[in-house]
Amino acid sequence: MKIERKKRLLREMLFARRFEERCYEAYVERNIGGFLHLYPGEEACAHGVLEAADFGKDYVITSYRDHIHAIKWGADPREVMAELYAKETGVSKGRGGSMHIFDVKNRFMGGYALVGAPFPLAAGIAKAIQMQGGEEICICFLGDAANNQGTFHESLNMAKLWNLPVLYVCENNHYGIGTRIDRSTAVVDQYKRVSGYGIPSRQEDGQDVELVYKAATRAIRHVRSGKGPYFLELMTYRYRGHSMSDSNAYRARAEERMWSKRDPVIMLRDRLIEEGKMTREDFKNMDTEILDQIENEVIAFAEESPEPHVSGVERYVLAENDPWVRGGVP
Amino acid sequence: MKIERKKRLLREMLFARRFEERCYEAYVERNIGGFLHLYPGEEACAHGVLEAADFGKDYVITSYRDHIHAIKWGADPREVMAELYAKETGVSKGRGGSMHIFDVKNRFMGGYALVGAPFPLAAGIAKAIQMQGGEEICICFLGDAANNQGTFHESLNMAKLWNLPVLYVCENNHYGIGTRIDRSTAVVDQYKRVSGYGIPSRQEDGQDVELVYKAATRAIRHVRSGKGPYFLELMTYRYRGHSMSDSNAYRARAEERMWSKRDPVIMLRDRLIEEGKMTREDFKNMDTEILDQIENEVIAFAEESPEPHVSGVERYVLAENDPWVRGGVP
Amino acid sequence: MHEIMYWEAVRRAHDEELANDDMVIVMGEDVGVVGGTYKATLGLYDKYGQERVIDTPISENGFTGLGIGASFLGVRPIIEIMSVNFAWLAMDQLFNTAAKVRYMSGGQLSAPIVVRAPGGTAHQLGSQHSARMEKVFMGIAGLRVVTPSNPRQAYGLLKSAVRCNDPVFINEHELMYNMKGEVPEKEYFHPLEGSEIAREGRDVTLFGYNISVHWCLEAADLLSRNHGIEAEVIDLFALSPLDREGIRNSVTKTHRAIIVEEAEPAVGVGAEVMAILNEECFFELDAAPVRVSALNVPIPYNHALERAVLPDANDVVEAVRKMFGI
Amino acid sequence: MHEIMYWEAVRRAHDEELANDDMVIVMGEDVGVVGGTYKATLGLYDKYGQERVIDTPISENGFTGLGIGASFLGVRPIIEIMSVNFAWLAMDQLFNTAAKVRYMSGGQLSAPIVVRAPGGTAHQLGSQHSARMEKVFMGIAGLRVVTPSNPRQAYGLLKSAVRCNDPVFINEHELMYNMKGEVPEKEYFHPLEGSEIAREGRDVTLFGYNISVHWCLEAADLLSRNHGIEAEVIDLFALSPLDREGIRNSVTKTHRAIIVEEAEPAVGVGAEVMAILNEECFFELDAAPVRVSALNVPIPYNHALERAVLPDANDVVEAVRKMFGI
Ligand SMILES: Cc1ncc(C[n+]2csc(CCOP(=O)(O)OP(=O)(O)O)c2C)c(N)n1
Ligand SMILES: Cc1ncc(C[n+]2csc(CCOP(=O)(O)OP(=O)(O)O)c2C)c(N)n1
Ligand SMILES: [Mg+2]
Ligand SMILES: [Mg+2]
Repeated sequence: MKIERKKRLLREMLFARRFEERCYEAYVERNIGGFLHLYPGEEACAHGVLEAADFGKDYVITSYRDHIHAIKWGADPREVMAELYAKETGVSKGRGGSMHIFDVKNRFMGGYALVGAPFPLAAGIAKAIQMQGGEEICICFLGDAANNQGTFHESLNMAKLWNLPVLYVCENNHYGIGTRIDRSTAVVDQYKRVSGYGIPSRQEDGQDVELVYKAATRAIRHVRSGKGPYFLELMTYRYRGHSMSDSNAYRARAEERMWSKRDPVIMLRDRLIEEGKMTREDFKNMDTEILDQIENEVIAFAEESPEPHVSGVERYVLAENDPWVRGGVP
Repeated sequence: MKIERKKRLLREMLFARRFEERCYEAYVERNIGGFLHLYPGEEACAHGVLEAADFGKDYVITSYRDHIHAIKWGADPREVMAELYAKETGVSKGRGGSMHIFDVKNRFMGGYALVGAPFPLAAGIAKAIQMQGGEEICICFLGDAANNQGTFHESLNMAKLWNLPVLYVCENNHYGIGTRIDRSTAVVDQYKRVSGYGIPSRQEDGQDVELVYKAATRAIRHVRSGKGPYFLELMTYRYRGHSMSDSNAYRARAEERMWSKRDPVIMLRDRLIEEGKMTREDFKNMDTEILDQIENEVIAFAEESPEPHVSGVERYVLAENDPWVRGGVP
Repeated sequence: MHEIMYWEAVRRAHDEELANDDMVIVMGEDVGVVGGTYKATLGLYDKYGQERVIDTPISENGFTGLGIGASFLGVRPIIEIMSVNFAWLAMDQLFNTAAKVRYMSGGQLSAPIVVRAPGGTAHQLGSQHSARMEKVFMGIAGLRVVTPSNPRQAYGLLKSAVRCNDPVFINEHELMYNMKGEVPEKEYFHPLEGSEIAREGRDVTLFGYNISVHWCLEAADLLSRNHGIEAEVIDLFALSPLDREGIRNSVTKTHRAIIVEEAEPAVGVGAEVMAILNEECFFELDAAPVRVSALNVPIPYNHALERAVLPDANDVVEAVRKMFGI
Repeated sequence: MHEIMYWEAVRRAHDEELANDDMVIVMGEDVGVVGGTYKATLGLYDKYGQERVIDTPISENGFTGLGIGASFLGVRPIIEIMSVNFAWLAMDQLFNTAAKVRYMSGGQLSAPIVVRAPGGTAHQLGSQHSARMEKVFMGIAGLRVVTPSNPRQAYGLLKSAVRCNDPVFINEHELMYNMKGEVPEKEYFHPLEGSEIAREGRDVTLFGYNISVHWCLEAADLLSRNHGIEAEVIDLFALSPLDREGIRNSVTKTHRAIIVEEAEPAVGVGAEVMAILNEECFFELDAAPVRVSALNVPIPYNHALERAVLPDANDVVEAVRKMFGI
């Protein structure tokens, strides 16, 4: 991987880390409400995969743990934060919240709160691409525990049957809330489960962004070439509880320590330092810059933005002034 | 297989064939209503599998194509026919109909009309057996197209995860109504699909009752020994349309001819004749006896039985006089 | 005008909409090679090909979700659920996604799908194939619900539903596919909101929808012939939103209301129309509104029991006689 | 009597029923090691073991069906669905199997399961975690629906539901788990049918259920204090079947009725209670019954919008004032 790309990825991943940590604080300060699912520890997954995709062309869809995927896919961090602050300037106009980040102009097709819901939606987006004759693909991120939902089975079968251009990326962080994967899943290697659909698959280290990038590049090439779906499993770990209301008491401290040694940001930093492309000082400066940016641009924007007018509460339920409601009469 | 058993199986399968053919006539005569799904062509599946099971102990559950499974599992053919005639003497008191044959005293746990529904129900029956410390198993019959329902995935995962004593038997007749399996299913070999759950499986000729019996014996031994679920796929064919309302126009005549040469009843008959254990004359006599029995016992019983009283239409919705409805006060 | 069958009307709407827009597709179990269990897509597989008239696996939640996802990019899927009973399996995608995505994305996305399903009790199909579920679809914000009572509506409602930018559920009826009726030869789009006066009258309003419109019309004839009572019959082809104004207008004229529904009564169309009457014109009511509903039981297989569960024209006549004390 | 929290009451019922009968099991996502998202099963995994307090995969239709199958053999599963929104995924097994199996087997089988789920709008959980679905469960024959408004009911209804031979759905509320209230120290089974007079009054009846009982009580206080109006508050803890007699009795006394529901109005509890009033005591009504409901929108994330969608005690007071013209 080119050095410039590595440096940029490091910056993006560090930004992602700091962004999520700031969300944590804002939640504690009660500026963010609802359920809040954070991404620290898993940054190499979204960044490695989406770095390999075609921005402006490819579609991305994911679950409720969606801030970083949206930002990597072009969403303005200020608008994402404004959404969490429930402001009218938020990506989803303050109606969606943390679990429902949408940025459709960039083809970020949303975060969904129902486990298993994005599987068929992604296949449908791929079906539309196929019908429209495009070169785009759809990338669908999902958790390891989500794979036990029936839609997994239904969607993977249809995706292969019709050779739809969809890449499923399983972020295997070994837990669904407090349930360890081997306590919910008979075959814990998720990439093995898709053999029943004839879909090629691969398991990869999800902490090393370069390896993720390489695996994703291959996977995307397969999908884009018209050979149908692909399933990529990335082994990773979330540092915090499942959401803010999760005490995280069910995990062994030894396990947490083990994973903290494979921090995706630190690993990339150290590699750059080792390669002599960066100093500790450079990294510190980068971090300070990012913290400033988050505080002075992102948080400031969210704080200063107006809330939605209550008068608009009934908008966006149905289409407005749709003539077909009156039988086509305008 | 012992000769007596072979002869008995031949008689049972021939009875099954004639029973279903008589249902066909009764439907045309308008004595049977609703949807009617018949079993001719597939007799060796139910008979081979259930011959290997423990009658009086093991539980059986299946879909809407259920008459023959019920009869092989002890239901009185007269009461099954009376059910189809919508009579009070029917197994399900005329409330269920063809798709809902229940005979719980013999542990025949019913026919269900929702494709995919029996999967988790069977796992649940097996869970109860496991809790109660029994040696029984649950046998769940299912169609090839049913395996695309999400419950397939969900149930097989749970069955293996908790090592439940359940045997899934897929009667692969290559079609779900008018859709050929390769037009609905990415991986057509159903026994391969279960690799994603770590469940042992096997594909077997479903037209040769002796082979089915052998495969089922092994499968049942596995399940009964506490090793968890097993998946048995039987390759078979239905002679008629999916149900009475199906024109059957979507199948190639050559394909139908090919399968008719592997008729499970004829194959067993010819084997017995070849082995010198039976003459053509014997078979004819057996057939005449069966036809007589069906007409004079089965149909006669159904015809002569009374219909349910309309006054009882509101029974069986909820439990009657349940004291817990009043907080335990009797 | 010419007379065609209800299924032919549905088929014609499919055909015209598939021809009109390459982005219209049809999906469902056996809609392709077989042409649909009730022939709604007969011949269209050959005409438009397997990419657009799609036989799906038996995966109701999956293919409904797939249709929704495709609709995000401008595809217009018409999804057939073979029987409304199977729609329970697809409710997650219908209500959690389709009905909410416009709102929760702040208007960025919408799911302009059409879902069609026969719903109602046919002849002896048993408990698991006879449920009447229109009320389930009516109660949740974000979805339109219509239910055609004749071929003209079946044709025109499907056409408008395909063009409309909201998700629309169309409740058809297995017993009505062979019903004949007039359909304009010229292309016709039926409004997705409102109600129709199926018969004018002054003495009492009978509210029906889908098959129960016919019970109401039959009852109105009997009442006129045998009792000199002139019933107005209102066809509530739009169940969500319901036509509050149409409901009020009729009862402000007749001062009496009976609602006839195929389903068990609890939280159904009858209750909702009664609530609207109470809200809109309570003091216009000369008698307590009455609902004529099914018994509160799953549908039995036996034919006599099955008919005992369901209301019919005679039950409507009885209800009117009781209301008038005759 | 001693005061405990709603979640403690639910937990105590679980504990006692698990202790009472080896065939009682609990199933759901994170009910085991974690002890339940709302602590309903805290500590019970350690006490009763993983065979009886079962962490399930995220497979709602699957584990609900598994519970139903087990119940055929005498097991008594208490199934927790983490949020009622996820119940859409399990509706197939709940309605197609559990609600119908007794009928379609001619009484041979039944599915005595309990399904519990928090349903309602909490704080800013967004459209897909805030649906109010009680009406969906109430409309279909074969299922009982109860919804506790306080710890005593939460405890006693769950206990009776476990023993009862019908499938029972219990609608709890995320905002109520920390609510305190008195629960008998002695074992107590709450009836699964009926209603309770939560406050006596003579001028108007306020009907509530679950959280809306509290809005009604608050409104009744305000009405008494500020306007001298004495409202009777009826707690409809049983939503299916509804207590027709209790509803009639109260309104025969007060002659005025307001129904307060958390959901959007169409085909909801409000409509059904109005229908019952029209059927049971129409000419006792001195004013048109009124429903106080949510707006017809999915629930927004923004807090002010969220509160704007939902009714509260002030809306109830306003409705009463309008009814009395004051
Ligand atoms: C249909 C449904 N069931 C249950 C839940 C509750 N829930 C939210 S996240 C979650 C765990 C998902 O774990 P996983 O798929 O591994 O993703 P992760 O959170 O680890 O990224 C559960 C059970 C839900 N949101 N939707
Ligand atoms: C949930 C659901 N979806 C669709 C149907 C309609 N349907 C009934 S049988 C059937 C085909 C099933 O085929 P298969 O599982 O292969 O069984 P077979 O009829 O061949 O024995 C379909 C689509 C249904 N009954 N339930
Ligand atoms: Mg996970
Ligand atoms: Mg088949």
